[in-house]
Parts: sequence; C-alpha cells; structure tokens
Amino acid sequence: MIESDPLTFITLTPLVVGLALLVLPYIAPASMADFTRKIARSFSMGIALAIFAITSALFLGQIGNIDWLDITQGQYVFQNESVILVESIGVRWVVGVDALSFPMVWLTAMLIPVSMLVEWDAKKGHIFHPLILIMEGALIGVFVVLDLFVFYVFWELTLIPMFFLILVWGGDDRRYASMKFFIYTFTASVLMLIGILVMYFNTGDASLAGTLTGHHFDLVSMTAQASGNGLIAGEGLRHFVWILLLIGFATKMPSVPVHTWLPDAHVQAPTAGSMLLAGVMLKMGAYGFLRIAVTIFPESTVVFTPLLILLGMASLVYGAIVCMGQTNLKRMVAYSSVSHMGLIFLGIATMQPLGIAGALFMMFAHGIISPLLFAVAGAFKHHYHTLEIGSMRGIAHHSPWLAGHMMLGWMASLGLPLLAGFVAEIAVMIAFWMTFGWLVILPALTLIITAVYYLTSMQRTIFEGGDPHVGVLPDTMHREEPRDITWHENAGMFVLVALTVLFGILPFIFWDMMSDWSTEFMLETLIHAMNSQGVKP
Amino acid sequence: MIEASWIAGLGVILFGIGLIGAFSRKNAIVVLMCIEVMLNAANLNFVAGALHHGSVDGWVFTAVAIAIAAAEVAIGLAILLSLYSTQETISLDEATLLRN
Amino acid sequence: MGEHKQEWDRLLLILPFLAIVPYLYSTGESSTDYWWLIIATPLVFFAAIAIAGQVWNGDEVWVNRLKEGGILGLGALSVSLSAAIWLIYDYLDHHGHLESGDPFSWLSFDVLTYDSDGWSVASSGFSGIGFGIYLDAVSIMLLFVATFLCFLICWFAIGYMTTDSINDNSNHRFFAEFILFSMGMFGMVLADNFLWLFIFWEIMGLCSYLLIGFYYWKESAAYAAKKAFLTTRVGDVFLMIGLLMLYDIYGSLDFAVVFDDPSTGVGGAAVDAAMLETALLMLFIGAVGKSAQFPLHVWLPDAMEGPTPVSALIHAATMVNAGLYLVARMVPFVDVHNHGVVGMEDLGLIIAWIGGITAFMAAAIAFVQNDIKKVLAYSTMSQLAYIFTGLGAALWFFNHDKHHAGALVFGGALFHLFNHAMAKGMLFMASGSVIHEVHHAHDHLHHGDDHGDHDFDPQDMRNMGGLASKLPVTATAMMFGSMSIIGIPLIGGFWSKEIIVGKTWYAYFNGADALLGPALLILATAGMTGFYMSRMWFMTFAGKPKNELVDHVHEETPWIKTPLVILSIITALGGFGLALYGIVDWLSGDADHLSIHKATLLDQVIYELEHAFLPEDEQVRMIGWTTIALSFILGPIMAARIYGGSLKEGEQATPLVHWLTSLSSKFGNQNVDDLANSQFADALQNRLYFDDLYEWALGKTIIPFSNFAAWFDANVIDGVIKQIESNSVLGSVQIRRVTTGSARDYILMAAIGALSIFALIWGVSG
Amino acid sequence: MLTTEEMEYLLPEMVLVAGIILAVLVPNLGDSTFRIPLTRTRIPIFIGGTRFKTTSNPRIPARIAILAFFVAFVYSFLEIKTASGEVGGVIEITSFTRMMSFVFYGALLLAAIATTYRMPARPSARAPREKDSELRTEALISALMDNRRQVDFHILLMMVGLGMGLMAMASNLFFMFVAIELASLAAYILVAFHKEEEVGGEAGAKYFIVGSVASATGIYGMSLVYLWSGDLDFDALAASWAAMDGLDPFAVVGVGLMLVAFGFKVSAAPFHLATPDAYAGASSPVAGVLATASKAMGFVALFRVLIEITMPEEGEALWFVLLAIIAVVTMTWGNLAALTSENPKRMLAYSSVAHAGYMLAAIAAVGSGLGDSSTTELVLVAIVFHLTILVLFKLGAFLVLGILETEGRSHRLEDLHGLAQRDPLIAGSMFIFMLALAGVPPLSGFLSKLLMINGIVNISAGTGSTNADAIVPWAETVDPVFWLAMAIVLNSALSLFYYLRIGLVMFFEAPENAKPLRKTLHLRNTILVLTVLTVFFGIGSGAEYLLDLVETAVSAL
Repeated sequence: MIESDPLTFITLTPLVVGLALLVLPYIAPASMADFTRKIARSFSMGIALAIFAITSALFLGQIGNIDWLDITQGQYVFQNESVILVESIGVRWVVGVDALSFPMVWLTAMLIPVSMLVEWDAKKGHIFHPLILIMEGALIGVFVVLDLFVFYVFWELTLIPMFFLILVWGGDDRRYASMKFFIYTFTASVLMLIGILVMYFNTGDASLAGTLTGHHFDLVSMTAQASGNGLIAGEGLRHFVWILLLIGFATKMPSVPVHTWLPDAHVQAPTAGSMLLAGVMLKMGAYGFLRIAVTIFPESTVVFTPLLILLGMASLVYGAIVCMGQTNLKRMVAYSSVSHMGLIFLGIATMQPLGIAGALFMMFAHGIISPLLFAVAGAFKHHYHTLEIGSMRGIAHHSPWLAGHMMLGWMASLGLPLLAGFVAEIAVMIAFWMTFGWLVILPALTLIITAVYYLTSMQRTIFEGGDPHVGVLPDTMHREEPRDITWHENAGMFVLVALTVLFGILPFIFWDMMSDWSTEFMLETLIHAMNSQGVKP
Repeated sequence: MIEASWIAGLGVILFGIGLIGAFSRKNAIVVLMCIEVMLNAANLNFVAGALHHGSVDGWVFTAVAIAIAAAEVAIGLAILLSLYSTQETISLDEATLLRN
Repeated sequence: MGEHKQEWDRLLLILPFLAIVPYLYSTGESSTDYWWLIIATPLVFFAAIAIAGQVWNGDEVWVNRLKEGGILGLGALSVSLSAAIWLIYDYLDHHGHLESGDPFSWLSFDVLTYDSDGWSVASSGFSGIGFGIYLDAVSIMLLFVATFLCFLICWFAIGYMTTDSINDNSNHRFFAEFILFSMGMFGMVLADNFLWLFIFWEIMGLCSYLLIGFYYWKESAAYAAKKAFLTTRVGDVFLMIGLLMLYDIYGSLDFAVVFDDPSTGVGGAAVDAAMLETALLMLFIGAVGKSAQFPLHVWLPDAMEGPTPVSALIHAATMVNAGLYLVARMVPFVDVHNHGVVGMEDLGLIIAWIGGITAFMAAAIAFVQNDIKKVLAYSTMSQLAYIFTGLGAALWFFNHDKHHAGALVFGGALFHLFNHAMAKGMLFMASGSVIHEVHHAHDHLHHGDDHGDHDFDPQDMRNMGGLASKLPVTATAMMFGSMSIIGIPLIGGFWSKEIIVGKTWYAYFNGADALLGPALLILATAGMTGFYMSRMWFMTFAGKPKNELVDHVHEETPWIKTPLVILSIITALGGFGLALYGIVDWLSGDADHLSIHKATLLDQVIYELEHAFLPEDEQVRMIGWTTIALSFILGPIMAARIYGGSLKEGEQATPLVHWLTSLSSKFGNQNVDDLANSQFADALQNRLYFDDLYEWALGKTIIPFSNFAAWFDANVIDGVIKQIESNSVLGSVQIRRVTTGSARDYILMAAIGALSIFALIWGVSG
Repeated sequence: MLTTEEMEYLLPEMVLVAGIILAVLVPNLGDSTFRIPLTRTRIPIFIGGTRFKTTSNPRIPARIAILAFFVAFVYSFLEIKTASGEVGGVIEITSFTRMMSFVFYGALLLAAIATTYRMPARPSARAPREKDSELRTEALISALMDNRRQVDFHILLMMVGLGMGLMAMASNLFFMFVAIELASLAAYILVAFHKEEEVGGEAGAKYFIVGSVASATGIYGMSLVYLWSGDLDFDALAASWAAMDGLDPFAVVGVGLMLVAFGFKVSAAPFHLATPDAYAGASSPVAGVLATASKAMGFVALFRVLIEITMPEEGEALWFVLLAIIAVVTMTWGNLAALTSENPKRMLAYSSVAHAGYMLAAIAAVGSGLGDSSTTELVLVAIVFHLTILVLFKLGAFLVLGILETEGRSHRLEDLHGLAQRDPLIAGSMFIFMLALAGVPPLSGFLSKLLMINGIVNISAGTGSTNADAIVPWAETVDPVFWLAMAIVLNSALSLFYYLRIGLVMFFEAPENAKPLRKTLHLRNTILVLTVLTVFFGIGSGAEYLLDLVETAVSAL
C-alpha cells in the first residue's frame, strides 16, 4: 500500500490508529486496555515519525521516483485508482499531490511529531497524543484529496480534534474559545459548502457522475471543465460562488475582518494545538483558496483583485497595528499570524508567478515559524505561568535556551534574511511592486511595525530586569525556582529552528517546485482570465 | 330537502364555535367538549358530502369519525384525571409546570 | 609573565585554522573557488559557539582553554582573513574585476509581461536571484578592512571580555554574535547582487541588535539595542523598496547585469531618470539608517551601551561602512561617461547635504560629551558624513561628466573610509583599554564591592586625566588615532580629508551652487574635529589626575595591547604609504595598479600632495590651507587651552606622547564653565532633542493608535460577533417566553398563525 | 377475510397485532382452573390464578414487544426493494411504505429496548405512605413506576407502531387519518404515562389537547375536501385537483386545514408549541419516538397531500410560499429557542423543530416547481434519508438521556455534566449524535443535510440570470428558493452553539455525581451500535447502500 498508494496510507493510518488508541481502552479487556493506555503516547509518536519518513521519502524520490519540477498543471502525482464512496451522488476517494499541496503535506507530517514532542509531558497523554494523530490524518486529508465532498469532510473533521484539544487541555477561558473556534469557522465553511454545491450541480462529466444526481465532486474534472467554458454559466453566479468560497477560506486563513476567532483560540489552546492551528490549519484556507477558488474561477479572481488587496492589506497592516496594542504574548503572536497571512492574499493579487510562489512559500515558511513562536509562548506559559508581556523581565538569564529560541523565532517572523520568512516576503514584495507600484509602501511600513512589536515584546520579557541573576519574575511564579525549558521542548524547538535556518538559506528545496507550479498556474488559468478581462499593467 | 350547503354552513359555524371555545376556555373538560364540537362539524360535512355526491362513503366516514371521537374522549378524560390527581387542577392556565 | 605565556599558548589552537588557506594555496587551487570560506566559516562557528557555549556553560576547558569560544571565533576569523588576503592577492595579481558567476540559483522565477497580445511569461530580460561574488577595488578594500579589523577586534575582545566578571559565562554569546556580525559584513562586501547585499546588511542589523543588547539586563542596553534595530530597520525598508524598483527597471539585481549598461533597462527600454533617481534615493535612505546619518542618526550614540569591542566593530570594521559601500555602488548609475543615466545631479546634492548637516551636527554635539566612547561615536558620525559629502560630490561630478574630478573625490572618499576605519577601530580599542583598566582599578580600589557603587562611570573622562604615564601604549595609540581623524598633515586621514573638502568646494566653484552649504559645513567641521578629538585626548591622558584611582591604573590585561600596536603603526604610516602607492586612483578605478608611477619617491609625494591641494585652482588651494589651519592649528590649540596640562610631578610618559602633554600645558588654562552651562550646551547635551522628538512622535501617534486598534478589534470587530451572540441569546430567551405553558395559548397562537399565513397567501395569490 | 397473499403483504402489521394479543394474554397466564360445574374436575384455563414463574416476569411484555418490532422491522427491511401490493382498496404497499415502516419499526424497536431498563422488575413495590420521608417517597414512586404497567406501555407502543405502519400504506385520505389517530391516541397516553409525576399528566394533557384540536381541524379540513371531491382516494383527489378550474375554496381551505394537522405532527411553527412540553414531560424513549417516528409520519402525510395530490405538473404549487415561510420561521424559531434551553430534552425538542424546518424548506423547494422530476426526486430522497438516519442520532441522543433517566430524571443540563468522566464511550456517542444533528461531516447527519441543500441549490441556483455580470444583478434575478439554502446553512451554524454546549458540559464540567453510570448492557450496546451506524451511513458504502434503498422507495412514491 505504501508503494502503490502512499497518500491514502498516510491519510488513513493516523486516523485509524488514533481512533483505535482512543477507543480501545474503553472496549478492550482490562489488561489490554491498560497496555493500550501505556503505549498510546509512544505509539502515536512512532506512527507520526513513520509518516514523516514516508512523506520525506516521497519528496526525495525514494518512493515513486518523482521529478517535482516536471509536473504539469492539473497533473497530480501519487494519484490513486479512484474508489467510489457514494455512487448516488458521485463521491470518490481520489488523492494526489502537486507542488501546491505537497509542501503542505510535508509540513504537516513534520509538525505533528514536533508538536507531540513539545507537549510530550501533556496530561492524559494517552488521549492527547492520539488526538493529535487524528488531527494529522484530517490535515493531510485536506491537502491530498481531490474530491470536493471528501475535501469538505476533512476540512470539517479537523475541527473536532482541535475542539477537544482546546476544550480539555486549554487555558482558563477554554470553554468560550473552543466554542467560538468551532462555530465561527463552521459558519464560514457552510457558506463555502453552498458554493461547492453550486459548482457541483454544474459539473457534467457523465463517467464520474452520481447515479442519483448526475453530477460529481471530482476536482480534476471540474478544473478541466472550468478551463474550457468556465464551470458555471453566468458571471454573476460565478462571482457569487467565488465570494462564498472566499468567505470560507478567508475565515480559515484568517483575514480581517473575520479573524477574531483566532486570537481567542490561540490564547486558550494548548501549545501543540496552537502550533498545529497556526502551522497548518491556517494554511488550509490559503490552500483551498488557490486550489478551488482561483483555479476554477480565475475570471472572478481577476475581477475581485481589488477586494483581495483590500483584505490582504487590511490583514497585514491592521493586524500588525493591533499586535502592537497587545499585552498577551500569545495574542500578539496570533495577530502576527493574521498579519502574515495578509501577505498571501497580496501575493495572489499581484497576478505574477513570483507573487504566487511567494504566497506559497509564505504558507510554508509561516508553517515552520509560527509553530516555533507558539512553542515559545507555550513554554512561557508552562514555566512562568503567564503570558503577560511585561510581567517579567530578564528571563534570558534563567532560561537561556528559551530566550535563544524566542530570539530566533521572533527574528524569523519579522522577516530577517537567511531565515525562511524573508524569502516569501521579498518575493511577494518584488511582485507587488511590479503590479502595484507605490502601494508597496504599506506592506513595507508594516515591516517596521512588525519589528516594533516583536522587539518590544522581547525587551519586556527576556531582557531588562536590572540584576542579571534575579530579573523580575512574574507574580504567577509564587516563588517557584525559574527553570529553563525541558529537553523535549528544547528538542522540538530545535527542529523548527533548524528548518527555519535551512529553508532561509536554501529556500530552493521547495521554492523551485513552487515557482514552477506558479508559472504553470498562471499560464494555464489566470493568464487567460487576465487577457479576457483586459487587465493592463 | 335540506341543502348540502346548509349542512356545511352549520358545520362551519360549529367548527368556529369549537375552535374559539378551545382557546378561550380554561377548563380542560370544556376544551374537550369543544374538540368534540369540532369533530361534529366534520361529521356534518361528511354527511353533507354524502348527500351531495350521493355516495355511501360519507356515511361510513361519519360513523368511524364518531368512534374516533369517542375514543378520544375516553383517552382525554383519563389523561385529565391523571393531571388532576397530581396537580389538583384541570385549568389549562394553571398546569404550567412545563414551559419556556 | 608566566601567566601571559600561558595565555599565548591558547593561540596554538588557531594554527590549524591558519593553515587551511596556505594548504589550499599550495595545492594549486584558485582563490575564487574558495571565497565561500570567508562566509561559511564564521557562519558555521557562530552556530557551533552558540550551542556549545550553552551546553558546556561554565565548563573548565571551555572557559580557560577556549576562552568561552573566543579562540574558536578568532580561528574562524583567521580563516576568513587568510582567505580574503588570498583573494586580494590574486586580485592585485590579475588586475581586474572578478566575478564568480552564480554557483547556485537561489530564487528562480518567471515574470509576466504585457504586450499587444496580452499577458505572457517574459521570455527574457528578467532573471532570478543567485548568489556569487563581485570584486572590484572598492569591495577588495572593504573586504580587507573588514576581515583585518574583525580579526584584530576579536583578538582584543578575548582579552577585554573574558576578564570582566560581569560577563560570567556569557561570553560565548558575545563571540558567536561577533563572528556572525563579521560574516554579515564579509558577505555584504562580496555579494554580487543587491539582494544579497541587502540580506547580509540585515544580518548585520540583527547582530548589532544582539551585541548592543549584550548586557540585556540593563534597561538602557535593551532600549538602545531596540532603538538601533528599529532605526536601521526604517532605513532598510526603504532600501528594500529601492531594490524592488531596481529589479523592476533592470529585471535583475546582479551588479554585473545592472552595471553593464545602467541606461538600458529590461528588454532594452531606456531607463527613466526620475524613476532611477527615486530608486537610488531609497537605497540612500537605507544607507542613512545604517551609517547613522541625519535624521536616522539617533541610534549610534546609544549603541555605546554594548561592550567596547562591539563599538569598535560597528564603527570601524563593519556596519557603518555598509552604508558608504552602498552609496559607492551607485556610481555606475550616474557615471554618464560610462553609460550612466543623465539628469540625476540631485542625487549627489542630496547626499552631500545630508553628509554636511550630519558632519556639523555630530561635531557640535561631540563638544560637550564627557563619555569617552560617546565622543568617539559622534566623531564616527561626523567622519562618515565627510565621506558621504565626498561621495555626493563625486556623484555630482560623474553625472556632469566631470569624470576626472569625480574619480578623484570618489577615491578620496573611499580612502577616507579606509583611514577612518583603521583609526577608529584603534581608537575604540584604546578607549576600551582605558575603560577596562579604569574599571579594574576601581574594582581593585574598592575590593570588588562595586555593587554598592553604581554611580561610578568608568567611561566618564571627568574621572580620568593624566593617564598618559599609566597607559603608555594606549596613550600612543590614541594619539595617532586622533591625529588621523583630525587630519594632521601627512598622517592617515589627512590625505583623504583634504581631497574631500577641496573637491566639494571645487564642485561649488564649478556650478554646483547647492553644494555651498555642505562645503561650508564640512570646512567648519574640520576645525571642530580638531577641537573635540584633542579635547578627548587631553581630558583623558594629559593634566593632573582628577580621581584618586588613576594611581592604580595599569596596562596589564593580556591580548589588549597587540592590536593597538599593530593599528598604531598602520595609522601612523599606512595612510602616507598607501597614498604614495596611488590608492586614490586605484580605488576610483582609474588605475589598475597600486604602484608608484612617478620617477622618484619625492615626485610621488609632491604629486599626491597636489592631488590634495589641487594646484591648478587657486581658490581650492586656499580652501586646503584653511582646512589645515582650522583642524591642525585652531582646534587643537583651543582644546589645549581649555583641557590641556602637564602630568603630575614624577610621572613620565613615553617619548612619543611626552611632547604632547608638555606642549598642551603651554597654552594656558581657560575656564569654560559658563559656556558649558549655557542653554546651547544643554541642547547639545540633549542631542539637539532629536531623540525626544522621535519619542514624542511615537508616543503620541503610533502607540495610542495601536492601543486604539487593539480596543477596536476586541470591541468593534469582535464586538459584532459578540453582539450577534448576545442578541441570539436575548432572542432565544424572548422566543422561549412565547411557550407559556398554557395549552390554550398554544391553540390560540396556532390559530392566529394559521390565519395570518392564510391571509398572507390570499394576499399574495390575489 | 384477508387472503394469504394479503396476509403476507401485511405480515409486519399482523405480527404487531399478534404481539398486542400476546402482550395481553401472556402475562396473565397462570395456573387458574375452571371447575366444570357439578363435577370436581378442574380444567386448567391458564388465564389468571397464580402466574407461572416465566409469565410473571415483568419483562415479558417488553420482550414480546421487542420481538414483534424486530420481526416487523426485519421484514420491512427485506421487503423494501420488492414490496408491491394492494389490500382492500385503501391499503397500497410499495417500496415507499415499507421504507417508512422500516423507519417506524426501527424507532419503536429502539424505544422498546430502552424501556426495558426504564422499568426493571421488582414485584413487591408498594405505594408510598404519608409518613415516609421525602427520599423514601421518591424511591417508592420510582419503584412503582418501574414496576407497573409494563404491559400497558408495550401494548401502547405496539399500537403506535400499528397506526404508523398502516398510515404509511394508506391510499385513502380518510383511512390515513384513522391510522394517524390510532397512532396519536396511543402516543398521547405514552406521553402521559408517568402519571405519578406532576409533569407527566401535564405533558400528556397539553399534548393531547393541542393534538386533538389539530386533528379535529385536520378532519374538518378533510371533510371539506370530501365535500368538494366526493372521493378521498389519493389518485382520485389528485385527478380532481389537476382538473380543478381555478381555485375551489373548499379544496383550498380543506387542504390548508389538513396542513395544520400535519404541521402539528411534524412540529412546524407555529403549531409546535406543545412539542417541547410534551418531550420534557415524557420519558426519553417516548420523546425519541415522537421526535423521529411520529415526525416521519407527519412527513409521509405531507408527502401524500402536498406532493401526490396538490403538486401541479409544472409551475409553482399553491402552497409554495406558505411552506417556504413556515420553513424559515420553523427552523429559526427552533434553533433560537434551543439556544438557551437548559433542559436537554427541551433542547432536543427545539432541535427537532429546527430539523422539521429544514425538511419543510426542501419540500418548499419542490413546490417552487422550478426543478424537473429528477431534482424533485433528489429532494425527496434527501428528506426520506434524513428521516431515516434521524432515528439513529436523534433517538440515539434520547437513549443516552434514557440511560441517565434510569437513575433519576434527565431534565437539567447539569445531569449531563461530566458524563465523559462517568462513561467516556457514552459521552463520546452523545457528542457524535450532537455533531450529526448539527450536520458536521463525515457523519450521516451531514450527508442528509447536504443532500437537502444540494437539492435546493440544484433546483434554484440556475434560475439567476446568466447575463448578470455582477453579484447584485444576479442576486436580484435568482429565485428566492435559493435563499432557503442560505437559511438552512446559517441555521445549522446557529444550531451548532447548543449542540456543542452539550459536548462542552459532558467533557468540561465536573459531574454532580461521580459514580459510574448504571450498567444497562443492552441499552448501552444499542447506543454504541447507533453511534457506529451514524458514522457508517455518513460516507462510503453504508451511505451508498442506504441511499440506494431510499432511492428505490422514493421512486415508488
């Protein structure tokens, strides 16, 4: 199965194993139940590592021997023989990856063991780690399936483990946060569902169609149909569907003004939850937007470019300004995610291969950096029991590793060169200037604002404090001896740090295939739309 | 010869009386009676229909409807009795433990 | 001495490092294949030292043998230095530009262009971004300055940092960051395109942040670090915009591509001068930030919060030179003699004005500083401004097709960079030596219980005086350094400063009316420089001791003296020597060789002096003499009158400086307390209120605005959501009230509902 | 008399009748004898006397009921694909009827299983006396409730089943009404069954009164229709309706009044007001039956009247706007009211109102007349599919409450607190039921909701002008039916709030009573099976199979 259909394997294995580990202790005989409980944590980790190994092997060509730069637009590798799931309505199990989705899959497979490692000592580990494993299956599923019904299923499936992660392992206000998280994103995605259904009833490939409805959910076929005469007749409806899709995806990303679930969810979520939330779940929005909204409705994307700029710009600038006003470390980091995600919309709005590749790389780089940020913030919560910026000073002396990781993470996030985030930023910026000229001043100024809030937050936590040996410890410590981070937190963060540096110095590991994909994407889809809409520089 | 429409007209009046009674009276027994009146309105219509269309069905319907009404009264009284035995009232406005 | 011997043994460890390049050379490899050693070695050792230092923190071997990583750092820098020298040697040998090509394509991408057929992927013109090296005289000179000074400063730092008890077990941080900083500078100088220049530029920004904030627990240090990073970041962002514009114009950021024909843009289009000028101005803003010019100069004095080696590093070897280097790279764009774009005179004028203003302002502020490092900091700012003025004038000349004059002042400005770097590096190390020994003496005097005496400031010159006899090497070094900065004839900076001042005036006389301001300002600054540099020296080394602890000061820390001696020699003789070898022409690219091309040495001296005084123009010659008069005579004598004085009885300084202390006492003694207490002096003390202005502006605008934004987000944007939620709850409670519990109400409502629906249908269907 | 063939058609109903008879007889079997007059010979007649050990087992009626329902259920299931037949001119057996009886009997089977535990046997229960302490009184009452009237309860349950089963196969309006009355009257008693509790009688009384008024209204409406057409056979009515010239007031008012009656059955606003009261007062299995089988019955009636009789060949149905408005009001009302409901049963009741709204919206979309026969079929498949799987998770949720009821009542949210600590599997099941109700994928609740929305979108989204080049002009031209889909999804999102709240209190709050749940083996297993099925029918072959069945059924409608 690994050889013949690796994607199905890496999607379903975590789901099945995670579920089994969760349920077995309650239905198995007592001795076996105890055994399951005991091994649940390490077993989850083992599976996660195995999946990471498989994913890496896929990338390196150890399985299937793929030349990633050789994939043409609309072609997916590791595609399986499609399996009919619900024949009446044309639902199929089709998986495949291309340069858009594969980096995300790899990112997920990498982040899961790291986040498990960071929270290796989580309470009720025999539930916690299998839940994260389930999360992995759901997340990978979102990126690999090529059937919109199944896509939607996975899309919503990610909410459930995350809901529990927040609800059970979250902070003080976790009730509110978990509910808000679930309902907010669910609301947006049901609107998106309407959009998907409108698309669905316009599909016409008889060989795939459901027996009852005469339509199908197959994305590949939809894309092919869309590149002909457009999937949906009538520009008004097309735009409307595009807007519905945008609502769903923008909320997930999240973009201003539908971003307010994110800070609440992040602040309350456990560290691993935040890491996955920021690292992968936000990318689902951007991925879906590119994969569905832009691919199938390029004309609408071109028409609504001003809206994209507006949203992207608002997220970027406004998010950064709001960041400055935050006093909670995690909240600040959460808003910085909002700010960075704005860059993705801007990158797409440039309508340049470079901009889109920049957006893709932003997804990837942010997927490495923001988990690091949240791991750091989580470590503050863990060891200093507070996230208030300014309630402590001079922590660098007590927790040098923590301070080091914080420094690197913060710098990576503010776009320091030779760290992963910069590549994406500069790419988007170059493309942005080519398309929009002096409007670039706003994102550019945001870079300064970003630096302001990041530096201020560091100054008020790890620095200052007068006497180096004492510093100022937060009241929440209750005279506890300040410690540095534990070995597993340190190890987890180290992995992320190493990757941040690696992809900052050698971005072309993934950049080349992203850039290649973007060019082909422009050529195959957007360029026709731009020509037909009469877009001029 | 009584016109079918007259009978139907009487049915309308009876139905109206029954319905108005059903929501204007507090006493559950009276409401039960009102329901009977409404059913009788229907019975009248069946009779009128039978006359009008000259078919037997109407008569059969009437007979069955009367039987249903009887069953309903029996059940209704039993339920109201059990209401009375626990809450010692058969006023619909007072039996409001379950609300909102 | 035995102890010292043991210290020197530590140096054995760097021998393997030093052996790498000679080995490669001996195997017949080409230096251009190994340029990456210059960058990669420090980068690798940065990570190694940072991690190892944390893991083996406090370990005996790590602290004593490896000097908490200092030895490793020195080793890494020695590799860089030797590789750089190898490269320089080859360069001088081959006489010509050197481009490595791109060993790897860093970012490859396509660009869409529009033509009559609509949008399509551009088939040519736009290229991706790779990484390689680009060497010409400018970068070779800077490479040498950077690698050489970094190596020396690291050497110095091993002595300076590891003997300071406050740095307990945290020096690995210092050395790691130090060599990363060095790597940034090396990379920036080597890079063959603007993007990589920018990348390394930013790395330096990070390291300056880290190093200035080395004493992170001090609030002033943490604040200064943040300020430095943010101020330079403002410039960097504009620099980035400039890069974007350049890419748009030329379709590439490679020097080789861009400089090949700057007047032709991507796809053969003619370059719009206004656009290009804007782009270059954006780059210049970046340079202003990095080189601490007005109005982004506020970070530099605060940056003195870092350890003294860091100051030396920032001010001499690395960071501030980056801005100059960038401006120097603008020359091909404006050189109309050589495919430059016509019509960009304003660029040079703006640069010169900024330089003039900064030079004067910084010198004025330096008048009143009592902190020895702050004086040097403002001096740096002022001297850099000289170079900017010179470069501005050069750009103006180039754009007016006055190639010869342009090349001369361009070379002069870069030569000034060299002289200043050497002198300033030494001055900072010397000041570090002073501070270090004063501090030790203070500790010694108070038996280490300095925790109770926070008020004592070892950097305050008012606590010093008469140190010439206690610190002979330091005093000598500082004297030569100051002379070079002042521009005492024949010593270091004299050669270059005269060219800059003279040529700026020359430009004014030849039609650049707008250059009068900068020309006047830098002329005045020449005299002011003479004053404040002399003041610093006299306050520190001459006169009677102002504090009892001076008696306990000794030059005893190992590692510190060596670099001072080396640099003293270079400062004293190097400028003269290089000038004789025609470095000005070589730097400007007019000469391919560093050689004496006159028949005799004397001819060459006269030729070079003529360079400086420009004999063909009487006016300029006058200016030259005025400069000498101001800087050599007026400034130092006034300083001597106020601050000078002979040493205490029985104290004997070395012959090299003895004459100066005794001379300084000959000019009488003038009390300037009234002046020092004036409002103007107060304004100078407060740095002309620029910092206050910026803080006020930030505090009144951005901070309240961001707080408002945070409130807005929580209460308006999220408020809408919360409102929906609370309204739903409210509606829910209301709607549940309809279920009264009374069955007859239900019937009634059902009846009313049914009737109203029927009525509605009736109305709709007519 | 029925022929053998007809008996075979009606086998499930026959089994139920037999079950009722057995339930009357078996518990009364004993060693009683009859002395033949004038002799000493005693002939055992077995009715009365001291009961045998087996027959005195109070669980016997439950077992009989379970057996009867099981046979009926399995037989219906087996017959879905093949059923066709006619009995006596008023009964017509099709795939559709068997599909519906499959649903009905399934729901009732589950209720019967659940009730076995609600009424465990203790032969020596006595009535409380005045001097008994409050606690003691409560315990005694509960024991009494547990002990008595097993027979009554299960007979009534089977009667409900019989009524529903017959109702589904009626081909005559009047017969359908009679069957509905049979089911309803039995249901009234079931609601009022806990007459020892104050709320039991009250719930029954209200449900009875409002229900009776509604059925009286319906019967009156039917009589008007009879006046108009003279024949109440569906086919004949459909023909008359199609032939009707203009609008006959008798016909229109008659149909309208019938809609009131059916509206009550499906708990559509504003006829739903007694629903929450009834659910809250009834025991959980009964409430579950009301929310699933009884609602399905209402929808079958609506199908008959709205789709079979009054739906024109083409164009908009008369009731389209009416139903659309009712649908939107119903779903919004239900969801809003459930939002703050502190009683889980009431909450589920309101949720059931909301679900009725979704299904009514789907019917309304059919009534818009925009779709063709295939889209109409799609919508009907969606509704029937929804009604079918609703049994899984709606009734499943009530069964979970039923477990809680075995140790008291489950009328407060607090009773659910910390259920995850007491029994993680049951809590997990409840959470899955809640998510299925909310329509979260990949559960079956999602599939059915998706099918409904899909049907609506399918019918309406193409109506917008294709010449519109922007959203607003398009939105102006699109048929308002499209916005029904919007209403459904937005309401789903709103509903998530209270569904999740259940999950929240189960997993988050500390339990009031930390003891493990009572061991109720069959019930617990049943719930777990339902959970698995809820997932199983969500996607994959399970869903496909069920959809196939439903499709067969609907095509027979």
